Amino acid sequence: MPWSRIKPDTNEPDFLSQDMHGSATRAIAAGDPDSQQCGAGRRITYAEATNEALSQALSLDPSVFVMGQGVDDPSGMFGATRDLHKRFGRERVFDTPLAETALSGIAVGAALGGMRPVYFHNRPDFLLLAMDQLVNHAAKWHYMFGGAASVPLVFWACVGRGWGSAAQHSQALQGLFMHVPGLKLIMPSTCFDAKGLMLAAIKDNNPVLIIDHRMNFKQRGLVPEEPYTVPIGKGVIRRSGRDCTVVAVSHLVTDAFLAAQDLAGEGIEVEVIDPRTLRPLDEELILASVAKTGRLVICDTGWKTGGVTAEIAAMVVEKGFSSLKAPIARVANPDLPTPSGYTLEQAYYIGQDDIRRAIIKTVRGSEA
Amino acid sequence: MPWSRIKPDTNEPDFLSQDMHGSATRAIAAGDPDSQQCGAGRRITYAEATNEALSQALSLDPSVFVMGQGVDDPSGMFGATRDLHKRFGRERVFDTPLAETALSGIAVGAALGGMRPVYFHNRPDFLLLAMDQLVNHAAKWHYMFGGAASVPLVFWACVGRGWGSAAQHSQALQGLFMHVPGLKLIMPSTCFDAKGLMLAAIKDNNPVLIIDHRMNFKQRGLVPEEPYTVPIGKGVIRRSGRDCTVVAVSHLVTDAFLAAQDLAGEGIEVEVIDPRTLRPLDEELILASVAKTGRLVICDTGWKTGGVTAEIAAMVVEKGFSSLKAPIARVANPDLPTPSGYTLEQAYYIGQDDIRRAIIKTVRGSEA
Amino acid sequence: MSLAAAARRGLWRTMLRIRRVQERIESEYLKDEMKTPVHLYIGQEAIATGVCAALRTDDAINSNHRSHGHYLAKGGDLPAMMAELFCRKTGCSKGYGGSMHLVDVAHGNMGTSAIVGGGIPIGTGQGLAFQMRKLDRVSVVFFGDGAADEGTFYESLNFALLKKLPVVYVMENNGWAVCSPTATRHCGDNVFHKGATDRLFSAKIDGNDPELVFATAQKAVERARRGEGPSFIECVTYRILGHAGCVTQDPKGYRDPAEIEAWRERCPVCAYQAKLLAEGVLDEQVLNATETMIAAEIDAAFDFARQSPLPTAADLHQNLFCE
Amino acid sequence: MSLAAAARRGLWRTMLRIRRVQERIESEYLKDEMKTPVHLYIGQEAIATGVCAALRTDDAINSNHRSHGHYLAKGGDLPAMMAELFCRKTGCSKGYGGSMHLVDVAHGNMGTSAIVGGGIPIGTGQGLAFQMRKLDRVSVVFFGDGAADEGTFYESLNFALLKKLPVVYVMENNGWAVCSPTATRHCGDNVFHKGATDRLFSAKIDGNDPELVFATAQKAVERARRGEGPSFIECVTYRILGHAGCVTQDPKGYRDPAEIEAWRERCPVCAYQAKLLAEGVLDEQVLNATETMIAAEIDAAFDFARQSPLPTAADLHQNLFCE
Ligand SMILES: Cc1ncc(C[n+]2csc(CCOP(=O)(O)OP(=O)(O)O)c2C)c(N)n1
Ligand SMILES: Cc1ncc(C[n+]2csc(CCOP(=O)(O)OP(=O)(O)O)c2C)c(N)n1
Ligand SMILES: [Mg+2]
Ligand SMILES: [Mg+2]
Repeated sequence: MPWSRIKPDTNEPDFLSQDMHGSATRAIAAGDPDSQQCGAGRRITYAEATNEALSQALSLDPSVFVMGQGVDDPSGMFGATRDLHKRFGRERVFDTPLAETALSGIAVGAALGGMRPVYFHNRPDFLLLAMDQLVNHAAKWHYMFGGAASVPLVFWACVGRGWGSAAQHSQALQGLFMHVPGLKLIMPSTCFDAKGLMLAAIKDNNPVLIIDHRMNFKQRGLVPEEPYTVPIGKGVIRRSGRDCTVVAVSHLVTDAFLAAQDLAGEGIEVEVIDPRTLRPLDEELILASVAKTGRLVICDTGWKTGGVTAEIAAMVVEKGFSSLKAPIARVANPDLPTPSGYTLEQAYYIGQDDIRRAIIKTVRGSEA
Repeated sequence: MPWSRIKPDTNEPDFLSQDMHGSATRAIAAGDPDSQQCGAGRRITYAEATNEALSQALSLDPSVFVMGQGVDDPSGMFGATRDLHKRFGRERVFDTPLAETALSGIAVGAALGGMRPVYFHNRPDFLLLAMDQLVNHAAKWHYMFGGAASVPLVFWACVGRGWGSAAQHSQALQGLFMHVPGLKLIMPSTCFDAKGLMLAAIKDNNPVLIIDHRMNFKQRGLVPEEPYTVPIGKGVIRRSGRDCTVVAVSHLVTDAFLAAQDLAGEGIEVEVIDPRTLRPLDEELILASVAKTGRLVICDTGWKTGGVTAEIAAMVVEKGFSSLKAPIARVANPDLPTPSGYTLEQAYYIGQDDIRRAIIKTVRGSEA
Repeated sequence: MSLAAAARRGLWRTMLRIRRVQERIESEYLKDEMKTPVHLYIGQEAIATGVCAALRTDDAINSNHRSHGHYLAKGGDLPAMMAELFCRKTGCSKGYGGSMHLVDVAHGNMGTSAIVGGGIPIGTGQGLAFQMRKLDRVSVVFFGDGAADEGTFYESLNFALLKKLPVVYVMENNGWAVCSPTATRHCGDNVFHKGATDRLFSAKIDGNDPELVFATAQKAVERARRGEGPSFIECVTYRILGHAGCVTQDPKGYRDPAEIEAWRERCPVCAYQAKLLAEGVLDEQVLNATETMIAAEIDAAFDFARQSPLPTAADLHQNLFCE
Repeated sequence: MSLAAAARRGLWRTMLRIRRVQERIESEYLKDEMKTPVHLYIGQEAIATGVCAALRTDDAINSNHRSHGHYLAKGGDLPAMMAELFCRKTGCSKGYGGSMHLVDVAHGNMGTSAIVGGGIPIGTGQGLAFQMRKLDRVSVVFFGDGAADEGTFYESLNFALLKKLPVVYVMENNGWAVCSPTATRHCGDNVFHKGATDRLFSAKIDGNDPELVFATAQKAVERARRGEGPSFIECVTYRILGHAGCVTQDPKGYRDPAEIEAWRERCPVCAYQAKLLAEGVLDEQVLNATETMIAAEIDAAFDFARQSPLPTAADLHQNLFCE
């Protein structure tokens, strides 16, 4: 659609990339014995990185398959699933009826039957039809039977935004899923992590939900060619700083990073944390950073009330209270359905400016 | 079932009852022009109070109807819907097929068609089948059409607990619904509020979700006979105190109250707040209390991570940080599916002792 | 066909008007002024037209993401629709909804869901309300073959049958859900054609024949008004353009161009127009006058939309709740 | 019926064993040692028995809240089931699941959902896995008439038809969902009996006749193994006790005592036993010996359960995730 031009292809910001790849790679080596040290990689898009992860998983393990409405479309879901059905056959990469409720249960059953399904949803909004299977079944199965059975599956959905997507086609619903014990919840922000976390999710023996964001799909970043995993539950520092910690998810990591770079010019040194996984959350990383900076701004692409920013703030005020020098600020979408009109969208969505303002207020005690 | 004897019929605690009725009544008079001052009332059960509210709503307004799997059962859903079908006919009080997904949409459509449905669910667990209509439709309809249409309906569910209900029949899912803009979310704790909030919910022109708890159904409290409403969005102080604020919902209000009474003997004066409505939340009441006590313990019947306690803690650390003298403590169910066995249930559920411990730790800085 | 000439011209005019509106949107879409995902109704006009001709103003319709035709056929205001597509404050949904969320309370269109299958139970519930209020109104639900995959369809139809609700389910089988053909989603015909004939008036008809659609819908609507319960009508048709947006945005390779061509030949608007011309119900003069009027109306609607004010940040926090 | 005498005695023995287990649970339930909501299978024994007799050990079953019969017929361990009902660590689900969440991986019972309709897609997915893994295993889904109200049933069956999955859907129509008769929930027969006969092997049979159930299931299972796709079998039966708990816990007034009596007369266990006795396939001696063995087995299972350790607080945080 023409207005997708509003977000052109871009390179990922230069996240002190040593730091980033360094810590990601270290984390892999530490947390996951199977993963190898990775080469520097090529610069490819987020969609290509995801596609590569799926393709490698399909090659490596015959029990992996990919399902979802339109996964064999010519557009290939922004390229993320493009041509996989041609390479691996329509038995292993298949389109589904529009029946999200049962198909999520079918994915659970296939997992119980020895497969590793990856079930793609064009938008998280449609996951609301899958809640019974996700929350009442997949998330509880292992526990409910005392560990007798497990459900290795990946639910994967991609947030819409802009283009007048409106209230039912633009929701970032991680705030709901973060509340559910038994689900792992991942929101990557870089091409490197998109690939490594997809592979980690497929390899995991539990239900994992990946929430991608369309704003990320067209960015380019360095991605090693060989398969590798990024550990689930480990966050990463995207920029170091001493004055304020910013925890941001998904495409807001870039916004936070750019705001931080900008504020460095004004003498404010911001530490940017990308938790990458929301559940389990890397609490230690966040608490250690707040212990250093004493200040915290939390940024999420979902609604504010009762969402991701609430949990992170609550965790810090519970476990890191003595470090806090200022109120914790939350930057998240307003508590409203998404409006369709572009002038309203503009007022609705948050970004770099909002993060910048929140940091200044948190550090200086006032907006000025 | 025999083990329902574990929670025998009891009177509500003596919530400084002047205060309670006083403030409830004042709130009604202030917030709602239609409501009348109420007499002192009779002592009836929570289930009877709810039944009376429904019965009065059905009498007062021909557009009100009650639907739900089993609402015409002989047991009358713990008595809450008992005999309503006999008094008002099966057209207005009707059983439904087991089709929670469509029936929630049918309720939305009936509301758009000029009715005021009250849709009862035996357990919130089943609402997971209704999420698409609740979240994608009911909650968004008014906004999405710029106010052109409204959806006056009440979803109402009653939390199971104990009796080996296990993972799929005992969830207190308010943490999910608190995240959804466009829904009002109510959790009463007293017989008086059960009636007044049910009537307020039915009268409201928006989708309202009431989450009751089975532990409350058998308690007895003073309830005026005439119809009255309790304002949605107004909390109430159940006990005054200067040392620590406890915000608790549903049956934990009683637990918190008893813990507070007990601690008074040890020289700790606890202020107990019952928000009654989680969305909109009475932030002012909570912030004013924390401004006085400097300490906060939050208690919820749902899971801890990403739930009700998270939002209230985050709100306070954002807006009331300067009042805080100690870490905010959260007392909520562990982040696990509910186990079925009674020894595991006993380890799982929280109550008066957990609240007591959390208060002591918050006030004294250590568990002792 | 016992339809009067005027009624037949009415059907034709409604179809033509929907077509011209859709074409204009298509032709201007790449200008990027209508920043909302449009799902055009070209090729399916006979369905909304035929069905809505059988309805009264106070009957309800419920529709889906591909709703322009339903909205207009039911009597919706064209300028308000265009203003909605241009994201203006004067839009039928004040700019909050966009192309997929049209509303027109005055004509029984209480709002449109873009969740596939989401409107089916809602339309069913409107039928329940009419029955409970003892009104002789009918609720029509338009939905696609994709929506028929959803369990809400089965659940809703079961409930409507159980309560004998005044609901007419109109399935527009255009062969596709985005890039997925029905064959990858359904196994043969929908079971409701054969499964419930003892309880359900059901029919599978040529959805490109407006008079057949009208006659079938009328039968269903009359049954509903008489309290005889729901109906299920499957209209076979075709989505001539891509799933969304304009022609050039339709990805290549998922459907056979010959299939599109074959259905273009069966264009419901051209075919019906040719028929009425041949039968002398229409003549060139009426045709030209109608085209001119429609074009002027469309121009005016686009002008209205373009000149209308945009909502501002101050509007954002309005309308979450109804007082 | 060409069934060998030994096979017929086997069917009888399985039914009798399920019956006696259910009766013992019922008779001890008010002692309040089994603190878990039990949904007894009395009256429906012929269904689980007949269907599971047509299955191999590595075929899968998926069931619901009323699962004791399915679990036992498929080969489930009785002491592990009783320990689960007594909330013990030695239970099949280690005390985490209770009566509604039985599991028995060794016999293809991968866990039981208490969400009505929740197991239907899961069983369908197990069929998908078998097909993808090119195993000739079959997945059987047991569910009630109440579950047939749910849209997941329609969606699952559509998918199974589309992919020709080796799934057998066994609907146990016992006339009731808690206190709601089918007449308040369904409009007549399920549409799948008539609607999809061209694509679906479907049958509505007497669910109290174990040999008929076996024969019908066998046909369906063979079809599934041959790759010919899913089947739908509706077994007409009756829930003789209340929805949950023991007899005295069944509320009065929602069903006609005469209805219960009529079905008690048609008790599948007594009827089949009488038939086999009459036909000389069974004699009093075998009967008595079997009763004695079953009683001893039940005693032992209850003893095992009672003597098994209870899980402790330390167990609570185990098993959330699989390593
Ligand atoms: C529940 C849900 N799943 C997926 C989508 C994405 N989607 C939008 S339209 C569409 C195709 C619908 O097909 P059909 O019902 O046949 O209508 P048509 O577009 O052919 O008119 C899909 C899959 C959605 N909006 N809602
Ligand atoms: C989705 C859902 N809705 C409601 C319930 C409550 N419930 C438990 S069993 C039951 C009746 C089910 O009837 P049926 O499927 O016929 O099985 P039966 O009990 O007759 O064996 C109901 C309503 C539930 N467990 N799940
Ligand atoms: Mg279609
Ligand atoms: Mg039943």
